[in-house]
Amino acid sequence: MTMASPTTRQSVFSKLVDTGAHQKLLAFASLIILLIGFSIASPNFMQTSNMIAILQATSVNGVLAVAATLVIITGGIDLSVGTMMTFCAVIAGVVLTNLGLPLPVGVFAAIAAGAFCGLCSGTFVAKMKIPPFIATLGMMLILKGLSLVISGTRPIYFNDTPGFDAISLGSVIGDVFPALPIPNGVLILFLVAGGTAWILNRTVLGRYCFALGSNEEAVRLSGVNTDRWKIAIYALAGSIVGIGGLVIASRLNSAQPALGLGYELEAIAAVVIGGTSLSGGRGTIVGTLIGALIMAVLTNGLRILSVAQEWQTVVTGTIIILAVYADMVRRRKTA
Amino acid sequence: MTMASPTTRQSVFSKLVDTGAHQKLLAFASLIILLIGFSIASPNFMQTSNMIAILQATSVNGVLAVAATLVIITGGIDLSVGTMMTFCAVIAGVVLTNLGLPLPVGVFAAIAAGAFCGLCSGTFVAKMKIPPFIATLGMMLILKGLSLVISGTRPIYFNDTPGFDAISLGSVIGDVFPALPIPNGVLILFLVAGGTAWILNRTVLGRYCFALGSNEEAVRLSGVNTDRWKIAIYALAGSIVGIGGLVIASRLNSAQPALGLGYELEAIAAVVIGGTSLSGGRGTIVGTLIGALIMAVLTNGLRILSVAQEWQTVVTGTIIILAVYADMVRRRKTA
Amino acid sequence: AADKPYVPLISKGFSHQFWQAVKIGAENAGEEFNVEITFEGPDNEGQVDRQIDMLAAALAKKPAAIGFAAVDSQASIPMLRKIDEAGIPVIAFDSGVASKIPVTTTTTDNIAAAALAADKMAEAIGGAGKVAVISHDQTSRTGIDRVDGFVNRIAEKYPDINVVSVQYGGGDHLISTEITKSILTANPDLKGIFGANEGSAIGVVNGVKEAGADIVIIGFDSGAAQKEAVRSGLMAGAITQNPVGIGYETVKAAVMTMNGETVPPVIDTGFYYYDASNMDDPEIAAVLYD
Amino acid sequence: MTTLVDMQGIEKRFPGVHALKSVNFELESSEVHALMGENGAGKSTLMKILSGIYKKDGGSLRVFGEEWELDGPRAAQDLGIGIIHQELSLMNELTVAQNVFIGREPRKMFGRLDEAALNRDTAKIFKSMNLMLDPRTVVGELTIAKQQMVEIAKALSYKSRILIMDEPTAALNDAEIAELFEIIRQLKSDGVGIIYISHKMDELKQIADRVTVMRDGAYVGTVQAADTEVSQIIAMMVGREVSNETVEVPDLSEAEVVLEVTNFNRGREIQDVSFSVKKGEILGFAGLMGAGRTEVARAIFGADPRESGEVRVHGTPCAISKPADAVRAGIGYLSEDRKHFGLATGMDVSTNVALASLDRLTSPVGVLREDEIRSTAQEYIQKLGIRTPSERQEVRLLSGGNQQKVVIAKWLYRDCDILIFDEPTRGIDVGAKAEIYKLLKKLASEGRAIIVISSELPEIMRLSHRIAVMCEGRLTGILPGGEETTQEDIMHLATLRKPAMQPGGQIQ
Ligand SMILES: Nc1ncnc2c1ncn2[C@@H]1O[C@H](COP(=O)(O)OP(=O)(O)OP(=O)(O)O)[C@@H](O)[C@H]1O
Ligand SMILES: Nc1ncnc2c1ncn2[C@@H]1O[C@H](COP(=O)(O)OP(=O)(O)OP(=O)(O)O)[C@@H](O)[C@H]1O
Ligand SMILES: [Mg+2]
Ligand SMILES: [Mg+2]
Repeated sequence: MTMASPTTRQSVFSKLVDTGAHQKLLAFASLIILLIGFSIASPNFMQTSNMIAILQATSVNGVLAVAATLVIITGGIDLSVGTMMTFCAVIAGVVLTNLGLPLPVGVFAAIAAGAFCGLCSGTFVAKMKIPPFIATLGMMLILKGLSLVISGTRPIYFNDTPGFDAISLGSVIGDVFPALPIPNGVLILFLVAGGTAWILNRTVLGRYCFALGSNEEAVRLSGVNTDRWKIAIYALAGSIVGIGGLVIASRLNSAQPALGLGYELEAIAAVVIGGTSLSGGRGTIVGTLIGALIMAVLTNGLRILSVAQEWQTVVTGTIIILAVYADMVRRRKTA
Repeated sequence: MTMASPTTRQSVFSKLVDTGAHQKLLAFASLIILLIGFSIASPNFMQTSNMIAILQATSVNGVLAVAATLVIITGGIDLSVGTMMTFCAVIAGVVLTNLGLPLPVGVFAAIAAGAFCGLCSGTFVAKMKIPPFIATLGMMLILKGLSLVISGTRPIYFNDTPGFDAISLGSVIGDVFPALPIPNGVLILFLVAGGTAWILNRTVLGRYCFALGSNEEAVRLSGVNTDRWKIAIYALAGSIVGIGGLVIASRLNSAQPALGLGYELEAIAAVVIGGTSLSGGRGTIVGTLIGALIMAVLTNGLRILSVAQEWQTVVTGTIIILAVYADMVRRRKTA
Repeated sequence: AADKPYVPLISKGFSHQFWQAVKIGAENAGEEFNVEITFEGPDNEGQVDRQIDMLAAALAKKPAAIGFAAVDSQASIPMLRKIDEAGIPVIAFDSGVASKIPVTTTTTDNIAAAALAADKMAEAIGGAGKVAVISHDQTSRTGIDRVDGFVNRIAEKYPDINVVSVQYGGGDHLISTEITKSILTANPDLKGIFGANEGSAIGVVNGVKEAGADIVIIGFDSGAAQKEAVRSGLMAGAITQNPVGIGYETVKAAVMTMNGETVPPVIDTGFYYYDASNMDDPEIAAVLYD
Repeated sequence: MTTLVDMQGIEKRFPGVHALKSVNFELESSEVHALMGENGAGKSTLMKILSGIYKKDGGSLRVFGEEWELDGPRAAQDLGIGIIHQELSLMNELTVAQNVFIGREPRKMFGRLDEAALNRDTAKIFKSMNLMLDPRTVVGELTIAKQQMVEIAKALSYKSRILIMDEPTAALNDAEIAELFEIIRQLKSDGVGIIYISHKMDELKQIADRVTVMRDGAYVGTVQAADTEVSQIIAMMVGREVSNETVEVPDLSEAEVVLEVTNFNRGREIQDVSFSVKKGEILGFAGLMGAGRTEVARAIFGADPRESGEVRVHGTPCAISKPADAVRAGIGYLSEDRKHFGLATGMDVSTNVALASLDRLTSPVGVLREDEIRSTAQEYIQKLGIRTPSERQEVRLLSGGNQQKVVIAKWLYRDCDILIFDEPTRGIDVGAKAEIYKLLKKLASEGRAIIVISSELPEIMRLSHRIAVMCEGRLTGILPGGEETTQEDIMHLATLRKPAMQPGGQIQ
């Protein structure tokens, strides 16, 4: 048992590695730095109301990023999260407004729609062996079109569904502690993130998620039905996107069929900034959340400083690169 | 030498495999099918003028896709091609219109600007070890912003540079054979593609491009200065994007600072449809060209058939997936 | 339907409600004058080259006339020449094309419209204080004109009003909402915001609602949500152009040209300011759309 | 004794390769049946068919007396057929335990994982193997040797009645091999039938009951291990006698010192290592797994950083910070892990052979001299007898041993005057081994300085003019080559530990 000492040391370290904790820490660092920087730069930045605004701005992209994380950990990529979100919102609109069915049905429909889309992408990838990039690019275009078709290129409003806007604008927390009126949208984000993190780290599905990303062939040779699991993961991601669709729809109290293009890159960026590797096998939800927050803080802060729009993009680009670079440096140190 | 007979047979076959010829063939097949299909569906489709229109529509995306192919073969990805193209166009505008320098200077400036941007992305990736996705995403945002800043968010016109529009609108071929007035833009695309294909298959740079994508560590341990080569490849890709910038600028006789977002996905799609693998190590320029053509034919054909715009995206998405699926089936047969 | 004359409309955008309204107008006219209509436009109002590809495809279909709203009129001139050489009349709509080629332009003066918005804003905030503008696009003609129209008028006529921020949300409701909230955070004493198109205006409404602020909102365009906001008084009022009219007049002019009738060089479809008080007047109600 | 497996007339074709030509093979319960053959003979392919990974093109496969068409690994597993693959197939980002039980994780309700049970069960298996390894270690951080042990543990965890071991000892040292044999004997007594593939002849006598030999994808014959001379088996494999001469140490007292390494240090992996190699000398590096030989080699070559230490080539100190520097200085390093560090497996043989020398194969403007690359590759395919349909074949499609030969070809062609070979004969058949030994000697006699790292003592003793021995990152001594040095001398130095410390993964 003389091995004990080095072994345990290593295993502690390795545990850190695969929960990606050091990445979290570091991503955290850049987040803190940003927050401090903006607080100094503008007195208006560090207010409860604005912090809540930032959280709310994170909610949609955050949910999409969580979904994207699942797919990316399997070594895939999902370009369809943006338009899929819109599609689910439109479905909810059709069910609730056009068909006038009760709220729960609409919620279910949106999530089911997402799951179904995920199922399709998953099948394309797993069964038809289409590269995830193409499969989800195709889905992105298809869903973009379908949203317009189904909605008749008109926004669908939820005026006749009382309580729909409460999904993301109401504040269960606020009702309990009036001091911090955190909107439900944010709550939903954290619930979704928590649930997904649990699935990733505690369930078989999560285990295969990592295993597939790490060495799919090895998993297959171990006699696992890799296709089925992969499809399941894409479907799960899809249903999460469905939730995202509900959050944005309820926030805008309408399904905007033209929305969603470009959201996919933002989501993926959040994931990668959060330290998840695009080559698959490693990643964390916490990291993704922080990644999404970094992006939201950045946009919000620059707007509050009334930085000219064209410069906002320049700064955003630079900081994204720097944040990830810091992460790399740190990683090389620890590894 | 019982191996002898199979050897020769094999080598022919394997030559096919690693020049990816069967993929080309198949991608070709889907292209032909599309052409035939549209010709049957509409008499207006198969006209010289329309074919030329399609080629012209391909030219810009084609050049960008060729650049993207280089980066993708190294196992990277380039999200910045779209806005980088715009940036180079704007630089040309500044040099030619604002500074009033002669045409060759402007051409050089645009290409140099592209090469420099590529150099930066390359350095981020090779030296700073930033994932290509993030490095180029950052560049995409930075260049988008800079284009707006430099141009003052207004288009820059090339009215005082006689002959600038000839770069892509004139027709050297047309002057010789009036029968087929193929615009220079198309000519440039094929020249660029030819040149790049030559570099990929005949030069060290090209060979390392594949090797890096196949197993970078092995190349490094063979005593190759991998970083330097990688940077060189990104720079080359950048200069090609610069050419793309010139083509579009001359086609619009102006540098449109707002252009370019979304073009990156289209370029990458063309690459992947052309049978280049996003995991790096294999790919062909011919494939990419065909990929780009497929996309252009698709868009043009659907418009000619007066398919409603919302349906156009649906169909495009579906056909992209099908085209790649056909490719996969074929590949599994041969492999 | 092949014997019907065919008139494609190549627009600057597609899915924005404004363009959808133009489309409806065009289709109505299509019905009325028995011509086949298609309506296409790039995803966002920057993609000049995409628009030119659309023109090329339209030309290949040997149309009787082409309706065209140029993203950048100069950039599209070579293509327009081709169309002209093919002897196909071009009817410009929305914003004009700097060229002799179009037989007529059915347009609406965005600068004047935005200036009217400025006047209404000034009136509503009592001629003094901070205001902000959220527009949809930094580079497109409509975006530029509406911002310039508003800002310049304020600068000329209202020295005590100060435009503290002009930001662009791409017409995306969500982004416009976020922008509104950050502007409100940055300027607690803000008096009013002008949302320069449907998406921006709704974004402002949402943002103000979420932030629980109480400021003057002037909108642009209509659409169900905006009408609702005006009716409820949340939005002081909004400018509406007559996109349905634009679409209709464009096709009508095309038909007249085909029939060899002469059309006026410019057909101004006008713009209107509407608020809770007048939005049910028949002539206003006629130009509002959902 | 019941017949577990009976394969008759098995056929398998790959594009351009007739890998199996009507091969017969049978396995009894409680026997160890060795499967021998040169690189590319078809051993792994045959086993992949038995384990359901490849579909056979012809022939009959009977398991437990019944005819079967295996349609995937799962089917084979359900039949109780387990396999240890020649190439490691592990998930580097996952922990050891997660790898061992992939696909069979102990679960709680609602698909929840029972991580505790997972680690407990894994620990149990390791205990039964006397393997000291924390189940929670991430596989990617283990040495190949330890990863190989994990593969073995995984195979055992299936409790298969038929266990295939494709070169399980390629990456192991003697101690671990001994331990593995213990495990095998245990399984045997439990009635398990074991198919054992190896290129290490000495292992036959120790463990095998019967030996089946293949050549060029064809079945040659089956013999009893006990009453068959190894030389005869080799003859069956290679089709000729393989010479087995020993080392004669040349007099190098006058020879120039080509490579001089002084005071190398890095953490606990490399501790104050200094040595030198002369022109025309073969310096062998012996040591147990984890001794740090690879680390030293990689540090010299600039593949890994070092905390301190100087390298002198031909007496002049040279700053080596990356492999490119080393190669420019005339140092070549053949890695012990061909798959990850040796080959661009997606590319063809000719490119891989030329990979380290492309600068020499290009015109000033950077245009490749394709024909020269091809002819060079063909030359080495001949020289090293690499079994490949053509120099355009992708390396990943070659058999393990032939892949190793490609790496060797790469460095031979680079033609450095200092060559470091790390486990050069790992997974290489006897015939080819002899060829490579000849080659190394020839290179030395041509005046190159050669370092050979090997975990096979016989190899070290057969090649080395001097033998450096390492233990836990320290150079514990340098012995003269030739007869007067015995295995015992080497093992003594190899286990000359600092008190109260033992190397990682060492079996007690
Ligand atoms: N997937 C494949 N495609 C094409 N050829 C293959 C494939 N797999 C194996 N081969 C060829 O089949 C032959 C037998 O390969 P195999 O791996 O069975 O040899 P082996 O006996 O295991 O050799 P080694 O001792 O080196 O592992 C070799 O010539 C190899 O190149
Ligand atoms: N990839 C790795 N990650 C972490 N530690 C490693 C790695 N490779 C080697 N080590 C450690 O470095 C030391 C020496 O490694 P290694 O086993 O390669 O030495 P070696 O003498 O070359 O043994 P062998 O060549 O027989 O494998 C061991 O303690 C091992 O645990
Ligand atoms: Mg083998
Ligand atoms: Mg080693």
